[in-house]
Amino acid sequence: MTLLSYAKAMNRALADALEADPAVCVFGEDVGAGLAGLTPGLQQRFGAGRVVDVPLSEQAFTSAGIGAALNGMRPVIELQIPSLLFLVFEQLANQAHKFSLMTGGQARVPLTVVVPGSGSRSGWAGQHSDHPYGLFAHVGIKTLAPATPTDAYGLLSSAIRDDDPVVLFAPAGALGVREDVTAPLVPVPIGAARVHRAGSDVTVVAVGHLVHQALAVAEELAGEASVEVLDPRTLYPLDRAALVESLGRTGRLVVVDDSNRFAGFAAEVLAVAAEECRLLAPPRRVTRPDGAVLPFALALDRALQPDAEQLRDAIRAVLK
Amino acid sequence: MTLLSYAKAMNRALADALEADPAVCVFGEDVGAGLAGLTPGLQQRFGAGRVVDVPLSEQAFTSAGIGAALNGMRPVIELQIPSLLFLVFEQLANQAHKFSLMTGGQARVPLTVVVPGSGSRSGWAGQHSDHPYGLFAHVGIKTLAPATPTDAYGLLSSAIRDDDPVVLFAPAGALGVREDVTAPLVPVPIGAARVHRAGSDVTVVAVGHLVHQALAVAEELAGEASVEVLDPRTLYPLDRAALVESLGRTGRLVVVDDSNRFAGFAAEVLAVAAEECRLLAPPRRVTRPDGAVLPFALALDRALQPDAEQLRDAIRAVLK
Amino acid sequence: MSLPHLADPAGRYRTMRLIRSFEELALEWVRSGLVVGGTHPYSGQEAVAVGVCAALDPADQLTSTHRGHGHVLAKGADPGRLLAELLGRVGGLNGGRGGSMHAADFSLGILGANGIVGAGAPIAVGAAWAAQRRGEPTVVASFFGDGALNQGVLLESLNLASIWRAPVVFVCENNGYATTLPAASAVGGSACGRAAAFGIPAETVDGMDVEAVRAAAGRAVERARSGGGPSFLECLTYRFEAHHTMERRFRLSYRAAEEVASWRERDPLATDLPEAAAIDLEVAELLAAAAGFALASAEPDPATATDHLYASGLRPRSGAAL
Amino acid sequence: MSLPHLADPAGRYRTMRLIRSFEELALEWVRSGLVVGGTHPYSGQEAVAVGVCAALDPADQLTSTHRGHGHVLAKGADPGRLLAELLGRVGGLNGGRGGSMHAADFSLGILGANGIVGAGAPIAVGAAWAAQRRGEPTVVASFFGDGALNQGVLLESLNLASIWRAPVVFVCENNGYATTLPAASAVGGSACGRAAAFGIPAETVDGMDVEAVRAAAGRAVERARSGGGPSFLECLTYRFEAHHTMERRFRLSYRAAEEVASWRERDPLATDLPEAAAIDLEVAELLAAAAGFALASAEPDPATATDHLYASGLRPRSGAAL
Ligand SMILES: Cc1ncc(C[n+]2csc(CCOP(=O)(O)OP(=O)(O)O)c2C)c(N)n1
Ligand SMILES: Cc1ncc(C[n+]2csc(CCOP(=O)(O)OP(=O)(O)O)c2C)c(N)n1
Ligand SMILES: [Mg+2]
Ligand SMILES: [Mg+2]
Repeated sequence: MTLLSYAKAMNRALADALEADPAVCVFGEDVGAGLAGLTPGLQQRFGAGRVVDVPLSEQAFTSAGIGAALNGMRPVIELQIPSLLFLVFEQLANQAHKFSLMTGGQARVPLTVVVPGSGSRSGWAGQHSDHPYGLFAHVGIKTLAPATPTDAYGLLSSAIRDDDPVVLFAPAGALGVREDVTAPLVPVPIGAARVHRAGSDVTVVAVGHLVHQALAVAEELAGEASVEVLDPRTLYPLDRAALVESLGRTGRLVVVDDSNRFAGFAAEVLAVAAEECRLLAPPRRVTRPDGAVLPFALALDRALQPDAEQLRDAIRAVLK
Repeated sequence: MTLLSYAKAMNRALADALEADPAVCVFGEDVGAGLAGLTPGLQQRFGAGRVVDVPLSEQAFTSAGIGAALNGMRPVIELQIPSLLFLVFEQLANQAHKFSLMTGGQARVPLTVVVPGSGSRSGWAGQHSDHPYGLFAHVGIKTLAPATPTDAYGLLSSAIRDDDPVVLFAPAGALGVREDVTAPLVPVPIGAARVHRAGSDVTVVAVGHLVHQALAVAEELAGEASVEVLDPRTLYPLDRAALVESLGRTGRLVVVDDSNRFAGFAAEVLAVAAEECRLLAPPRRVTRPDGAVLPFALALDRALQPDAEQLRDAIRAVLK
Repeated sequence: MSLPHLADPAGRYRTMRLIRSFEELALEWVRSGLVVGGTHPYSGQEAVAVGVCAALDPADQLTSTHRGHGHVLAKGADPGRLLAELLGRVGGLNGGRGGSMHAADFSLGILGANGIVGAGAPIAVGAAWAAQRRGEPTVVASFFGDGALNQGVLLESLNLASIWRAPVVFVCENNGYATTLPAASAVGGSACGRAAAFGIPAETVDGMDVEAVRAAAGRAVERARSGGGPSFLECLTYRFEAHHTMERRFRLSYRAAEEVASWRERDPLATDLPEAAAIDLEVAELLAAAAGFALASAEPDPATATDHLYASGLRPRSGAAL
Repeated sequence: MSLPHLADPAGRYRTMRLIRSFEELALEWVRSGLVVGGTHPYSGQEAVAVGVCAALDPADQLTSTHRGHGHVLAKGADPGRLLAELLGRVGGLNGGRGGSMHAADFSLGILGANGIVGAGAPIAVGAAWAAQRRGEPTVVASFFGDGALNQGVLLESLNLASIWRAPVVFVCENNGYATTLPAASAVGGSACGRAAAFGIPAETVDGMDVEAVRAAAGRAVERARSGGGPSFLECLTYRFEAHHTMERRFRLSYRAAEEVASWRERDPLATDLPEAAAIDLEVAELLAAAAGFALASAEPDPATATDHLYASGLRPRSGAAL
């Protein structure tokens, strides 16, 4: 049995990409030391010219990634903290995302941005605990949130090969997940959801690390109800077909999403369901509160993230 | 009859605030010249020390606004282009918004950010045509989008007096609106929607300049259906009570919102409706496409914004 | 091999004239409503674009700004296709998707004008880094204004270029103003001092003198190409027109009439080239043909509005999906 | 009137000892799991915080960094309340809402540590601008590391402070590394050269010598207070511990053992003050009491998790609203 960790899976995806394509390169802080868990060993193996330690200039090195991408490279940008995405929002939303259309298709920007450890890492407090995937999905940048080691491998591989900018969130809560991997690791297509558990009474759409929470709750409630757990994996573009298909069978929807409630990913899922499906009961969201800022104290930090009890309550509510 | 223009109403709100409270000040590019229409005459009247022309350092001057706010000022930041909000996303979402909670209530950041001319100004192309209000609403920053001169006056006045950061979008498409103002101009409370037109068959939630489009369409369809036009005015915090009340009467919902579709403001309205109301028909959104980048050519630019025909079709669809 | 159309003084004069005449035509088209949205005229600054591009090879690249027509034309873009772009026609450089502020021609190494001040610089650094990594001799010129000197990302880019020894020539077109804001009151210290502080060789040149610019740019390009890293040129210049065509509406008075007049006396197009008159005529004809091409180019079909949104071909969901 | 607790050499030594002992205790508490999430230890850099704060008045203000304990304690924050903050208790400076990286005490002019590198500098500039506008004599000290020298917003802030002549003292704690990245390979040019390039007087001082720092800071504060505008101090210093307590897990080797040892020989706490031993004892007692206070402080009630989210009192919708 080979237990593959999520972090190791991402590391392997990156190594395989660096190996396969000389256009792939990495920009990030402390990537040589591999501090964030994505890059250990890669600078030693591929050199400091391809796995590049950069100064604390997120805006410049992200845009340098764009420039390199315009000249044929496939840069992977590692950001140590989810909120650094705010710092480079201009570079991603206003430059990388817009180049192709604005140049009439002359340019492509195959840039991958990875945040290893998004969401709350206990004790890192307000500025280090965001889960802003909804922002990128709204803007229209391909947005991934793998839940398992094989999906982390597969989606990171696909992101690097994709011709558009992609942001990949590796939730801190998933980094410790290990998986017994027997089949070879392969790319996972962007835009394809995954049914982790089939069910017929209610569809739980769960994002990132919360997939595991949803599976546990589904198991726990097995006597009460048949819960389907659907992992979108790609948040944007959303696999609407898979969602609609599942809801067509279950007619009931709960979304569990560790990001702010207002106009977040869960809102989009509810909106699509309202537009395209006939639900048997009002759908439910289990999310962070509106405008959440995670307080430092552990009990407060936890209080603002979706928990199993809330999920159970929501499932029971839609089953009523 | 006094015809008050939207731009003039904002100018007057700012002048009144500067007059009333020595803590109010303005930072912005070319505010002395009043290029963006918000500040004409104000530097002459209140001095270059209060209406401050700043260098092209949006990040620093926005955060300087935070620092000034921490020391008791009520700065108004003018940004010339909606996408400059991307450039200062870190400052707004990660600093201004978080200070109060992270300091345990020691600090407040009464900062107002105004974008006079958000959305498409014809011919300004991809990087100057965004309408990213949903991003701020998701993050939890108070987000305003007045549709009329009196609301522009009233909401800007309230924003400046508010103890939290506020972002106010003045849609380019509304700047030309004029209103016959008879009553004195007064603050409009943040978080209160406005019913522009009462109706009983369908609720059209319209944002910003699209309120006027919605009113025209409602008028046009008067023979077919009784259309209520609800202007949230404040996008976040949303006046859910007003929405639920309206939907309780009409049972049908269309949202028209000139921003990207995916996880945008319209998605939240549909989500709330799905959670809290019993609709008689699937709701509809009329928005920009997912991930929209507005092309330069006028016909293409227009093609990606909600138009009257789409709104008519959506209203008819929910009435079926 | 330098750019053939800029190889001799006549070619450089000719290109400067082309830019000036282009801008005059664009102004007319803005006034008549043909060009929607307006432009940022480059008139007055021609010697900078032409002088710098005269030092570049065809395979070299550049990043440009909101005031980009001059850079794009100097590098060799087709004026007809640039005009068509201003009109939003399918024959435009960007198929009408970019307009004045985003004109690009990747086949000529023009990585795009940019609507965000300072945004081109880090793109130039990354493009140069990539070329250098692959052992290509490419040099990237990055144009920006005095206003961009106060943008964090540009300052970060100077550092990044410096530590990477990236083959970039930073070209600061100091025309004295960022819109209405005088550089003198906005830029603490000096332009060249800033570059030097990041470890980048910097010099100030007369941006109204195409040969002076060319000489300085030549040194900078040579340094970049030979592995010597980035350089910084501050070109002292002036825009003869408004910041943006829209400015006329405001009747602003941030520049003294005498100041404008004294710079106009230093017009970079003043020349004693004997063939100047013939060149002017030739340019006029060329531009007439370009205008004809642009005006004849088709309007894009609204059904194609989201074309190219994703290079991978992903089609976005419509905003009125039922 | 300068800060009373830093008025004489004994007071300065005492505060440096307090910081060091505080950091040792915090390290212990991190290791034992009492402090969740870890800290960025300030040990080794004490002379900078104490030297700079010794030049400040009580009404002066500061912005701090992720490595903020030293600044916060030097300005006079209660160690018990800072410890309680590290524990996430209601008695903490921020009521347990901020933790190590956001400790603030506005009553003492401590405008907050900050989790984002470089983010404090523009806040300091704005705070200073506001005070200056109102005719208050406040000076704001802004601490940041060598890593922050490459942040755009910090560079923008130098310019803004320069043109505004804002009463700010920029204090760069150059400890040679930004996490694992040597400043020597990340900072093109020099720290002081950069500040000077924006028109700001800059000097480099021995950051292991509290009196040297105090003297330089005194000059800078005096300049700021008398309307002379901002100054920049580069303090050469060293952190004795890991970048962050989490680093132990990685067994990194980016700093040579000899380098660490040679800097440890220059420990800012080395002193020949006769009363040092007595002071150490006193500090130990004080810290024991502080620890007792912190440990006795209550855990916050989860029901209060969104308290203070909005200063206006707006209560956010719950994430599990039915
Ligand atoms: C980051 C940013 N801030 C503001 C603007 C709006 N704007 C466009 S051009 C301009 C002035 C630019 O001045 P400068 O860099 O000197 O170039 P010039 O216009 O003089 O050629 C401003 C403020 C912008 N496009 N981008
Ligand atoms: C803008 C930003 N980039 C990256 C980080 C992650 N990070 C935290 S501290 C640090 C190193 C900071 O180095 P320096 O400024 O020299 O301060 P020091 O840690 O040496 O005190 C990094 C990279 C961050 N918090 N903010
Ligand atoms: Mg200029
Ligand atoms: Mg350091």
